Amino acid sequence: AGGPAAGTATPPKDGGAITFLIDSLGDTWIPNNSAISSFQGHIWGHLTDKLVYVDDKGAVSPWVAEKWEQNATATEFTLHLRQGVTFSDKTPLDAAAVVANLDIWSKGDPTRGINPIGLFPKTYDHSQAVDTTTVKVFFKAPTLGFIPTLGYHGSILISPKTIALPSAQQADLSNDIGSGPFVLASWKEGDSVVLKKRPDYNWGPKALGHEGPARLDSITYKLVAEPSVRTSAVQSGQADVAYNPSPQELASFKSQGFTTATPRYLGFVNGFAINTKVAPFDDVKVRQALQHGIDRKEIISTVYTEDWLPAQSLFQSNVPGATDRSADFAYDADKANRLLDEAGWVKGADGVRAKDGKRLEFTLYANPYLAASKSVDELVAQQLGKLGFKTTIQAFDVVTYGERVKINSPSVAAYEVTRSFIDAGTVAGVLTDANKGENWFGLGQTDAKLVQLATGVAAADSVEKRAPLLDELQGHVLQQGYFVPLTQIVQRLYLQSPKLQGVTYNGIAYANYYAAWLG
Amino acid sequence: MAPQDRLTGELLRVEGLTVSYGDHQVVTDVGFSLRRGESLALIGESGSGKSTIARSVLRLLPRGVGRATGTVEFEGQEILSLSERRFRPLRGRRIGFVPQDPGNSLNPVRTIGVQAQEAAALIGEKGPEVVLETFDQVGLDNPRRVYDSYPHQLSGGMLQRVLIGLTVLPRPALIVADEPTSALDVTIQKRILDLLSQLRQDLNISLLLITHDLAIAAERADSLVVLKDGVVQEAGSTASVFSAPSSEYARKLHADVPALNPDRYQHLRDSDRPVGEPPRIEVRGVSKTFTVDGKVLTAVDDVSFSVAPGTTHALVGESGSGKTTTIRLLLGLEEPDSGSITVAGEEVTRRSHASLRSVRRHLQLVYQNPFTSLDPLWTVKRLVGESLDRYRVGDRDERVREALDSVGLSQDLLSRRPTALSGGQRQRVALARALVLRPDVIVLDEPTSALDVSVQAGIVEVMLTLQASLGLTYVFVSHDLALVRQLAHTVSVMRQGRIVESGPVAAVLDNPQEPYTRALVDSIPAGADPVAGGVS
Amino acid sequence: MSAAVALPTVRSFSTRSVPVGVVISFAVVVFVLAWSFLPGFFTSHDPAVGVPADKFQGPSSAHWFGTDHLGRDLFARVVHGSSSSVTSALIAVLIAVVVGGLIGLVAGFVGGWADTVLSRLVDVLLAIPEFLLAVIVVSALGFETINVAIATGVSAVGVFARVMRSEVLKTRRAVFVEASYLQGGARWHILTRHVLPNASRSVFTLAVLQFGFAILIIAGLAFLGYGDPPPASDWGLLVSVGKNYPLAPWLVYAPALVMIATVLSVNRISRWLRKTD
Amino acid sequence: MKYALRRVLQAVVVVLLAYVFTFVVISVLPGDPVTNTLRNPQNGFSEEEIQRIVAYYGLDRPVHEQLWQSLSRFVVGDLGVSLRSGLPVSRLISEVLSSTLVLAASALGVALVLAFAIGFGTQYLPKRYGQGLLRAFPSLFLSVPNFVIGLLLINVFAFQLGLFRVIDSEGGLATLFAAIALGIPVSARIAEVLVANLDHESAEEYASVARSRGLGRTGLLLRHLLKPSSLPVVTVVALAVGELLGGAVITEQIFGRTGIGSLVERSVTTQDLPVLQAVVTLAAIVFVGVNLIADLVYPLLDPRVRLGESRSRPKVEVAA
Ligand SMILES: Nc1ncnc2c1ncn2[C@@H]1O[C@H](COP(=O)(O)OP(=O)(O)OP(=O)(O)O)[C@@H](O)[C@H]1O
Ligand SMILES: Nc1ncnc2c1ncn2[C@@H]1O[C@H](COP(=O)(O)OP(=O)(O)OP(=O)(O)O)[C@@H](O)[C@H]1O
Ligand SMILES: [Mg+2]
Ligand SMILES: [Mg+2]
Ligand code: NI
Repeated sequence: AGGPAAGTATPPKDGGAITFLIDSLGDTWIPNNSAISSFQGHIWGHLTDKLVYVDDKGAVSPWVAEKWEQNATATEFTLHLRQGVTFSDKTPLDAAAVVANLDIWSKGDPTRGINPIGLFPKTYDHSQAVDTTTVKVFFKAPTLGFIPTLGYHGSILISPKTIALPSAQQADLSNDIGSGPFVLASWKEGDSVVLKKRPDYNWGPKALGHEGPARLDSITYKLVAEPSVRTSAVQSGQADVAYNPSPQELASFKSQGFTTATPRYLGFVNGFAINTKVAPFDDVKVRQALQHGIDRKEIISTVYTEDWLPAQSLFQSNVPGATDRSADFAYDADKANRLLDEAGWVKGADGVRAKDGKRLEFTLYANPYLAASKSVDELVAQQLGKLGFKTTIQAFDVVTYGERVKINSPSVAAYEVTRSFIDAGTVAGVLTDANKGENWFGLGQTDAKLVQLATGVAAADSVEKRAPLLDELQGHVLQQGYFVPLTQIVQRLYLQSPKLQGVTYNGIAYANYYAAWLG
Repeated sequence: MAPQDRLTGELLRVEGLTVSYGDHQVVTDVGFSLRRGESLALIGESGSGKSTIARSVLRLLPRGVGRATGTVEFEGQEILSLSERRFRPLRGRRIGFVPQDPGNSLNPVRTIGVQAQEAAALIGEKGPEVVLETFDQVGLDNPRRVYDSYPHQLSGGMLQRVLIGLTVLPRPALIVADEPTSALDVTIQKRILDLLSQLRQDLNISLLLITHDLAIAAERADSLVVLKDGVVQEAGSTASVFSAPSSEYARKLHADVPALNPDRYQHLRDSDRPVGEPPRIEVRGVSKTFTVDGKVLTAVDDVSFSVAPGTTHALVGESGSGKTTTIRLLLGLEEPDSGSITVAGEEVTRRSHASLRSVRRHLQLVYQNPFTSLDPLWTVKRLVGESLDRYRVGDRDERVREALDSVGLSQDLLSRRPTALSGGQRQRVALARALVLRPDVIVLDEPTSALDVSVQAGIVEVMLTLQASLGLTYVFVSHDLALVRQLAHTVSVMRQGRIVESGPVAAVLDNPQEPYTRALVDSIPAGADPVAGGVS
Repeated sequence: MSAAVALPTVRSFSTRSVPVGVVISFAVVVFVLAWSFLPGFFTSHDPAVGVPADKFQGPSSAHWFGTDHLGRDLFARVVHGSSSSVTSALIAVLIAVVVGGLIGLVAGFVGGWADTVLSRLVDVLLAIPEFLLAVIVVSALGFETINVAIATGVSAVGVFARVMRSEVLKTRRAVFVEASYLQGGARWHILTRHVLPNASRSVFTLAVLQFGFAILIIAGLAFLGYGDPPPASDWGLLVSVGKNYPLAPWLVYAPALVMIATVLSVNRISRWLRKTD
Repeated sequence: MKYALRRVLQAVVVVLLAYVFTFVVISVLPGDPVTNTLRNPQNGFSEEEIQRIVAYYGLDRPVHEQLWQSLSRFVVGDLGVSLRSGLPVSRLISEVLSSTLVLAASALGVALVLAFAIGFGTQYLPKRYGQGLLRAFPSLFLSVPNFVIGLLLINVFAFQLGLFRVIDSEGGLATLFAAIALGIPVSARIAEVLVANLDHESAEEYASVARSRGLGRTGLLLRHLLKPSSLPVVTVVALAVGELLGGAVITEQIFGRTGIGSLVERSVTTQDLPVLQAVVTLAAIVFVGVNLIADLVYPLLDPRVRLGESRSRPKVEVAA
């Protein structure tokens, strides 16, 4: 089940240590460069605080920033910080520290090899400390997404002292000072990170329903690359949490009494962004046939479990502003066949459709960032095969994938999207190539309606004004077959000992053990 | 054991001994007996089962493979059926063993002393004194040095002395000696055999001597057992077996031993040959040095000789005396440092391979070891025909068949590979290969030393017949003087790279001038001299 | 008297009986080869298409090796995967034999300057642990089964070059080679007719052995995730995917057993070849 | 001594060449962890930003310049900075090296114990029954993929029997079982050579002669056969070092250990060139060093062999 883990059988109590088995400890610990890592986010989440908290429904609530205001055009924001927050080296987390963080997030420092935070709004201009607890932030254009972005996994508050260090020293986790409920006890590159609780911590987000220091004494993140070894270790009581077990085995673990968690992040669903410039997808009917030819229920029952939800739109259904558009792409094999017939693709002797001597085929590039991607693609290939749509699967490691599989490249007809965001406004920057947009569908600015909707979403200065535009945008993208949703994505899976309780999951599906306890 | 046995009676009695390796029976129903203080020789060609019998007596057959049945009685006690635990005390203490190849018979990575202590321990001795004393007794000059050495630091003769010393040290009643000298140089052979005889007499030890050499057996044993294919052909006192061999096999064996029949091939050797022609081969003042590990070694030192057409010139000398190097120079396989060599009037030194080709047609070599000189993957037909192809000589098949005929090989062998041939057959193939180009000169480097006497006799006969019919000139390398006497016309005796004496065979061997030559001649086993003559 | 050198005994040339183990090994290899040439003959299931509802069924008479996470018949996948497994092992061996053999041949036969240069290259190849070398090479080429095979081949080049070189040197010094030279044989003749065939014998035995090891190394690389994308079903890939489902252990053990049986058989045959040489 | 010097020089050349070789091989593919991280679609960096960062790491310069720079740094002992983690490579390696060395040494220990047990067994057990089985072990060991052994061991001993905890991956028993997984194939190689040598040595004439001096089976084995049979094991062990380091990649992954192997694993998937180069070179140094030592020490063990002789240690045919 998504959200807070089930079972509060025993009352909360203090003390205890847990072990979290993880498949990787990411690459570098330079905070800016690593905050994006799906693995290191677990550790940052306990070592550091953020300005705001975003829960798994996308609701934004205060954390280090007690409250905030924005001007009418959403270009100026004022953050009011909580008093008395300190980094673990006892230096204060004040307005100056926040300004230092905002600056490094937005610009990085190329001369030291420190990257900016990729998703930090590019419209950022500057910020200033008004007094010790007030920060003013200025943008060049309306930036509705700013506040939610502060709860994103990249936006971790780090001591200005750390920020000033050369990158080689920042890469040493023991130099990276945060203000979180846990501090580093020890770490060994590529092996483990041990955290211990910070006794004077007292500024956790209200939304977590716990105050004061963490309940657990320590958390050990231990790298175990083999998935089966991770799950077996939890099963035999040698560890408390196994990250990323294989989804198909969750049901069986659950029936053995283990807790499983499959929180969804906020973002796009797992699906294909179709390049409309590439044959056969230059024909809207073929794109629609693809949408209707995929049996999402079978994917869920075969590759996943019932904890997964079929996609309802191109956004996960917990994203504020997402609407239910499932009718636009519902599974209907007959309809898919009909569409392909209409488009002139005729089944040949080998069961593959062809038109003008060209076979109806394309290649799927399994997304290496999603473990189940290969299995899903295999199943999709099977399903499409029945329609006479030949699908080849290509799988690359992360490096090669990054090299060869680029969105909107002519060789990639369907790009498999796995992307989280905190604010639905992100969508405006990916659909067309306006304002250096990512141009997912290869349309450039040829689809006037799309351009108009995207610009509207980007320029909106309030969530209320934006909502109807977003709804229309989702409808348009799906009806045109630009995006083929598969399932709502669960990128982070947890298998957990039943003794561990009170775990919370934020909007980007990271498990947080600040409020957790061992029963 | 009955007390009188101790002094006079039978020490060892073998009856109905049958041995097989796996399901391959190699010794069948062998019986003989050996009395206290006497010596008995087991003779027979390679593979006839001699070592197998020796090992059965010592119960040293390879574990799990070899199986012996029958009776072996030692000092009145049946030992084949004895448990290993009960038999072990007899080994070394009562029955000693002198192996064939001293080079392989001591643990190469432990010192002689450590191994000698094992023998001393059999009689309860701990310190090195007994061992040193024994080493002295077997004629080792510097016992202490020997004691501290590793086997590879000693020569074969010294090692064999060590082994004999270790065997006699616990004063056994019986020594089994398996070809104790065949891996040694001729001059050393005689000394080792003398040592054994001496010790045997001094210590009243019986000897079961194993040899393939009839001459040695005749000289050293009281009685003989002749074996063939694991079956006893003939047995009896040495004198009777020699004077009146009753089996066909023993008669043939006797006839084939060069030392016992020096004039066997005289008629072939001394057949007509041209006189007054210039020498076919002339070697003048040739020297060759090698540099090994920075040390300069003179392998051939100012060697000169010449060979008349149609004759055989023998090069003799102990191992390392430079025989092989000399003929390699002759063939142009090595470049001499100085001197010159002509073959049929053509200079062979300081010439390239290409320009030597024409000389080579008339100059062929037969190697010592037929097991390494034939490409194991080639058939006989290809092997013999190779040079015909290289020199593009026509009617290949015809000439190959002819060559095989002339060495007495059947045409059936044409499609066989060397691995499917016996040693004798292989050497004949090598000879055929040398003959197929119809050369004038054939150089033979100990062509029979790897072969049994009877096989050797066959090859020698072929060689001489060919020489008589084709007028071939041979250069023949050997360390076996008896063989040289049988087939060579002239001889050069080499020692440490120099020729110490040369001339016609009869002159040199019957009347040696140099002490070294005399030592070589003396070491030819005389056989059971008084009766030997009567047999040939 | 002759200095009776210890001689190899002339073996009677009767047809030596082939040990039972070798017969079984040949049978296994023949079976695997049959699988790879005629997979359809051994199984009627489609290796790529399964019945999703039948996923994770244990071995039974319907599915000898059980079914996988998409309900595909594992036996069918093993059978259909053998072609690619065998082919990639063959490619690996071929590369090692051809490249390594050539290097060794040139180094050993030409000698001198060429030998020095090539020997250093071989030293480098040998100095880098084989599996590490394979990992590095495959990471440079990209993670595909064909590249895995190439990497495996490259990693064994050093061994083959060294064996070839020493065999060539040994053969070149053999008495029968000198004999051929005396028969008027030119360099090229000696190289192609005497040295190469004789030196190749141990290279061949080694190649057979290497075939088995190549299967293991390729599987090891597949285990680390460096192989073809689905629905490929090389044995190594099957194990590597199967290991993620500890609740369905047959997904690992069935293909692993096939692999073990094959490698064991190949090793046995190689050992036998070496003995009968 | 001149010989020793020449061998050492040769070894140094080989190590330097191994460094260059790795560089060339890895540089074949244009790809590096920096661009790779940047191109993660979650990041949303623009092309200019990427170019700027790539330039910071000098990844945009020609390959030969990069090689020259890294080689000249390497010669003075500077291994550079990991592109992936931003940490000095020397630190990364020194942190994990001891773990791998402990694992490899234990694996070697396990391998030796197993191999000698098999070797002795073949000399004692009756030919017909136990021996056949025992002699089949090396073949079997060599045919089982080492990850299968690893998975099996961890399943049975960690999870079924609970003998060790995977999270305590450096603990005694955990190390022992990892060592078993890694050592089994190596033990097969050693056992093969040992058994062959024991067979060969016991068929040697000197063994018969020693027995004729009244030695029993144990006396023969311990006093005579053991030493000459074990000498070639030195060669095999020296060669096995490569296998131990290579095999560590998989063993460490399965047993969740840190070490050179897992470092390679991580660096390969991200193309972390400086780390890979350092690790491969280190492996080459270890391998070449061990073999150098074996070459130089062998003459002290075997009285027949003299230093610098062309036939120094017996070459054992390495079967892959
Ligand atoms: N360990 C063994 N296993 C199988 N066959 C063997 C073994 N040892 C010897 N033989 C065979 O037994 C036969 C007799 O061998 P043996 O060594 O007794 O002969 P020999 O008369 O001593 O010969 P040589 O003069 O060559 O020493 C030969 O055919 C030989 O091949
Ligand atoms: N290629 C070589 N390099 C170095 N030394 C050599 C070489 N060939 C021969 N010698 C040495 O030259 C000397 C003479 O050797 P040669 O082979 O001519 O003796 P031989 O009389 O044929 O002995 P044998 O009876 O043992 O065959 C020996 O000391 C030998 O070690
Ligand atoms: Mg014998
Ligand atoms: Mg010689
Ligand atoms: Ni002789």
